[in-house]
Amino acid sequence: MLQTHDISPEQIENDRLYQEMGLTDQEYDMIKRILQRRPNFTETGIFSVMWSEHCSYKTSKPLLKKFPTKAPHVLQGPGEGAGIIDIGDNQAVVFKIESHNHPSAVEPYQGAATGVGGIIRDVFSMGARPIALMNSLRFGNLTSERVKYLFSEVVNGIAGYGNCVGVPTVGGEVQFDDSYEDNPLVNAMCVGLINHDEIQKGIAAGVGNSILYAGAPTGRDGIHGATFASDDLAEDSAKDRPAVQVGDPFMEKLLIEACLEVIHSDALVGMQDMGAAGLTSSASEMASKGGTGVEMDLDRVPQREQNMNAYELMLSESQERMLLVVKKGREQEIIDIFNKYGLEAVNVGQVVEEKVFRIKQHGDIQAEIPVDALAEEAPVYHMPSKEANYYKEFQNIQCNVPVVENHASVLKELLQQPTIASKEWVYDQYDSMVQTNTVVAPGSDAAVIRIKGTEKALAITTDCNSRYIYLDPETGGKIAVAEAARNLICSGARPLGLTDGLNFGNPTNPEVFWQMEKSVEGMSEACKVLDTPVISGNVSLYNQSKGKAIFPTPIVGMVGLHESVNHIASSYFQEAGDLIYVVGETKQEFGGSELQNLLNGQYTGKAPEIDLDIEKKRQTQILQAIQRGIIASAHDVSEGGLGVALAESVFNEKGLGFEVDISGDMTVALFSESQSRFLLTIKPEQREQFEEMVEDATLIGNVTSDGMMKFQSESVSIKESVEELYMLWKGAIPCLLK
Amino acid sequence: MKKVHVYVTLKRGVLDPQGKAIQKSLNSLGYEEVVEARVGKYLELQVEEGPNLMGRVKEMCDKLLANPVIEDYSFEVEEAIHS
Amino acid sequence: MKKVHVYVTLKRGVLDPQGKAIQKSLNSLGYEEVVEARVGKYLELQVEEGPNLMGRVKEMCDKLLANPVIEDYSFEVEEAIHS
Amino acid sequence: MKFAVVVFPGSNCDRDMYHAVKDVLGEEAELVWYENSNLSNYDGILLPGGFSYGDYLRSGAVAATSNVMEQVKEHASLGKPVLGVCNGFQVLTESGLLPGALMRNKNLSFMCHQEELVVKNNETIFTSSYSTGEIIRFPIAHGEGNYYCDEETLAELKNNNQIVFTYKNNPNGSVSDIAGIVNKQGNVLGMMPHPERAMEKLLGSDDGLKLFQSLINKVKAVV
Ligand SMILES: Nc1ncnc2c1ncn2[C@@H]1O[C@H](COP(=O)(O)OP(=O)(O)O)[C@@H](O)[C@H]1O
Ligand SMILES: [Mg+2]
Repeated sequence: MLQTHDISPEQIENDRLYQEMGLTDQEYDMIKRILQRRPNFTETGIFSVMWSEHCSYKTSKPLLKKFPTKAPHVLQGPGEGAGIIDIGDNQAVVFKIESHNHPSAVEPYQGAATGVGGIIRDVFSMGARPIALMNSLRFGNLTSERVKYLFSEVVNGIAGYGNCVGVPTVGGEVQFDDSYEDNPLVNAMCVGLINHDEIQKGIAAGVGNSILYAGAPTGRDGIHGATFASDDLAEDSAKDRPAVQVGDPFMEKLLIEACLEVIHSDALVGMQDMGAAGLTSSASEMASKGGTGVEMDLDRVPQREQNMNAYELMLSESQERMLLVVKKGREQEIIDIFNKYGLEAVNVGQVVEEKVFRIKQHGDIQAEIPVDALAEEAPVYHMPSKEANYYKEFQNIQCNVPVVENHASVLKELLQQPTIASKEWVYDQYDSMVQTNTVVAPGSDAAVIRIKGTEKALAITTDCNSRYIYLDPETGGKIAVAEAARNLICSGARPLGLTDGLNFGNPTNPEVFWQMEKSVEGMSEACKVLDTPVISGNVSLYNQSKGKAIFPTPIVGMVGLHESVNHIASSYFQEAGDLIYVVGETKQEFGGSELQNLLNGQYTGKAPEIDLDIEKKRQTQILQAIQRGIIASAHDVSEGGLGVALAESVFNEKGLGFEVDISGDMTVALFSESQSRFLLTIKPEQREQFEEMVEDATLIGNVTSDGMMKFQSESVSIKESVEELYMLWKGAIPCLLK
Repeated sequence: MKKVHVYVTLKRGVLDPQGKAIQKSLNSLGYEEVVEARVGKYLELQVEEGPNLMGRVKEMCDKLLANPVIEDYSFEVEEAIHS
Repeated sequence: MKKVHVYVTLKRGVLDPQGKAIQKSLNSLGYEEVVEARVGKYLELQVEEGPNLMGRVKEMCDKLLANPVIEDYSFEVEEAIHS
Repeated sequence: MKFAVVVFPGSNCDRDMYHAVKDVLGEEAELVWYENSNLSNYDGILLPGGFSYGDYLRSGAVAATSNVMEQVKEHASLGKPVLGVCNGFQVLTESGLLPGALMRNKNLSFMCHQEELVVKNNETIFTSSYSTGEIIRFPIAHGEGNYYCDEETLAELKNNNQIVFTYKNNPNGSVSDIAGIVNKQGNVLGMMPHPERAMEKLLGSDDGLKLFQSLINKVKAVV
């Protein structure tokens, strides 16, 4: 890393030192034009982080515009710390997802922990109390020691941070595939609850008002983290290691309580967390949104280490820090609140009329930049897009039914695939119950959190099947959104909206950009049809190693509402004698399926088809049926097909079993991954009512009390012990980690 | 049999929230003279004698006992009193 | 300024699952010669000079740094190189 | 009955405890910040779970040295009830109000799920509504819940009937499956499982109701 700030502006230009900070020649020229002079070292650093993909979205912005973001119930769309959706009674739900992929690849425990800390700050900086955490993880296959280490340490880090701050981790997902071998994905989502009148914005308004710095002192942590996150994960990324930050969840817990007390003071004007690019991005974004400027004196910034220069102070990504704008003359009221919690809060500057970002240290001006140049006017690139070569090939592949000799043993193997197997090893390490609201804990389609003092509950899920997206980004994008909604519907909730975590490879590769473009288009289409606007999100690019991109992985984090806790449906079969229905038709679709992976070790062909109108119709009908109390249990059919869905429905130690009749080909019936399918159970006496309400439903069998799974077709008959398959499913991940 | 003492400490500059909390707590107990506390790990290994003991312990530290991203280590070898 | 090194170890007889886990992973990494590992804490305190340093550090250990039910401790004082 | 829920920096089950006694049971309760505390006006003291001081050094250790614990000791010495749950239990052992120590779970991982407990002693003010031998379900959520004491102390705990709850399937390696103990006088209970998380069927179990009801009945009978 570049060490000294004694480097002169001339030297930066002549030796092209800006390139080492991630700026291109054109961008450097733009900066010179904006400043009408050469930038000094600190200024070059400030531009480089603000113009990094992480902060400016310079390549993804044109795509993000495609997302539908408005709806009557959306109180805050993209653009703030987190998005906000009205849930009635003057209450609203706040949520966002954020990635911490690159830090987690280098130091998995701290990388994951600080990822959790960061997303929590995004939510409480809006004034909301964080009430739930989710995480969406991708790793290579659990065969190498390195992957096992990454997996265990990431889980450990999420637990270490989330458990300590007292926000329950109620769900998430973990999938395994070779494409994530060196570049794991660690996306964390936080959900908060707020009253309408408590909503805060990250805005620097009111000329003369003071800028308060609160929380942890600044150290030399994570300098250039934002540009690091926008870079290829190179073989020698070990040298970036000092850039990894360490989290302090104890400090964060105090910060949450202090900030949620501060929002009740009318001395507070605006508040924002210091995330990527630290003091630089929080201060300049607040000014840009406020149409003002800021002046800060770095000598007043609390510092953990000695002799930090302006460059280091401005770019540090030390954790657990907040920036507040406070009415002039009332600083002490706010400072007292922080002090009560043992936290430091200091006045470091003020809001000025001139739209400038002015930084002083040791009495000298270290940086002076027009505010809008850093935020709104950052460059935007329209990258070339080119349909991936493999795509046409895949589209032409005839989909044959794979040859399965023994369906029972294939089902057993599928249940032990880490992507399908029980994730109890993961979520048992998370405190999923603190705050005493968790009605449906990890392990179901969606987590459910009740809202104290009301009849309401929230359902939360994260989803993304990146194999389908790899095969066909547009269709896969639709499926990702539809599947998330399906999960919420099965829990009995009406989907409200979503946050997206777009994880892709290097966008300068036109085929990668095409994957981004097409999947965003697919997602947008599904959002429109399913009426789930995008209210926040995050983009993580350059996820690749050894020159190969990860599978395109746009993760969907979706939140839904139960008007009443009485509408909460279980994904488990309830009682012997209940009738088992499948809604939706099962086609011959194996592209991107677990079966394909199991048999061939690769993904080819077409992704399963999806018709969004049919999806919408079924979701509406099933939700209504659940709300009327007609459905005993509901589960969506996803990875692994109906065979896996049926098995999962009896994996809750209740001693139940089932017998189902399969018409047609057993392989297709059990393992095809056709979309828009639901597995429902109904009390026999409600059969008529159900069939009237829900179309496309086929009765396939009934729940039994004998603890056996029975599948019967014309040619094949299977009988297996639930207990035995349950143990295989439950033990698979612990066994691989041994 | 040899006894090996391994000391693992956080690298200078790496945040040590635990140390900070301990320092504050000592201060509030009246030990105002404590101006800094840093927390590390201390390991005692009982190792059977064999060639290249020092080299192998170094390897153990690099591979497992310390996390080179954020930690430094040192060690010393002592004759075990009981063997 | 003085630098104080404090070593906190689990009492003999108290089970140390973490030590056991480390020993096992060292063995499985090929360091079969490690027959036992015990894990403790190592603290570095920067202390301003004053009367009765040793006595006060002992008090800190008794009151906070070690839990006498499960832990033993020892410490040593060193002149700090930078003050 | 009036409860004080003592809030340390880093406590995170304080509101859950408050919700349990105040909203579910309708008793008086206050959250009391550890610094500005006067505990003399409360009938019962609740030390909640969480990570006081981040659990740095040892869980509960730093909180145990805070001034408010002097008041808790005084309250206890008057025979008034003190309940410490999870981190609260750790604070009680660290401060010497209860014997033994809580060490890292045997498998070295944090764990969170429902566990079955056996009520070993229903003759305490906390357990009179249960029957001895009754099996109840409480959530656990801890990384350091492995109860340890030396053999002498264990013998004493047994002789005095101080073991109140044991695990049916010991999850963390605790000596003699211990999940909760009282002091000799019987008015200070420490336990790792969370009764305050088992107050409503909607959340999976309401077996914790009887614990608080036992206590409330007892205190009200005296008053
Ligand atoms: N993929 C996306 N879809 C929609 N909104 C997005 C997306 N990525 C980022 N945003 C929005 O852009 C804003 C800035 O995001 P970001 O820079 O990630 O926040 P932070 O500063 O907290 O890291 C946020 O409001 C976020 O919700
Ligand atoms: Mg933010």
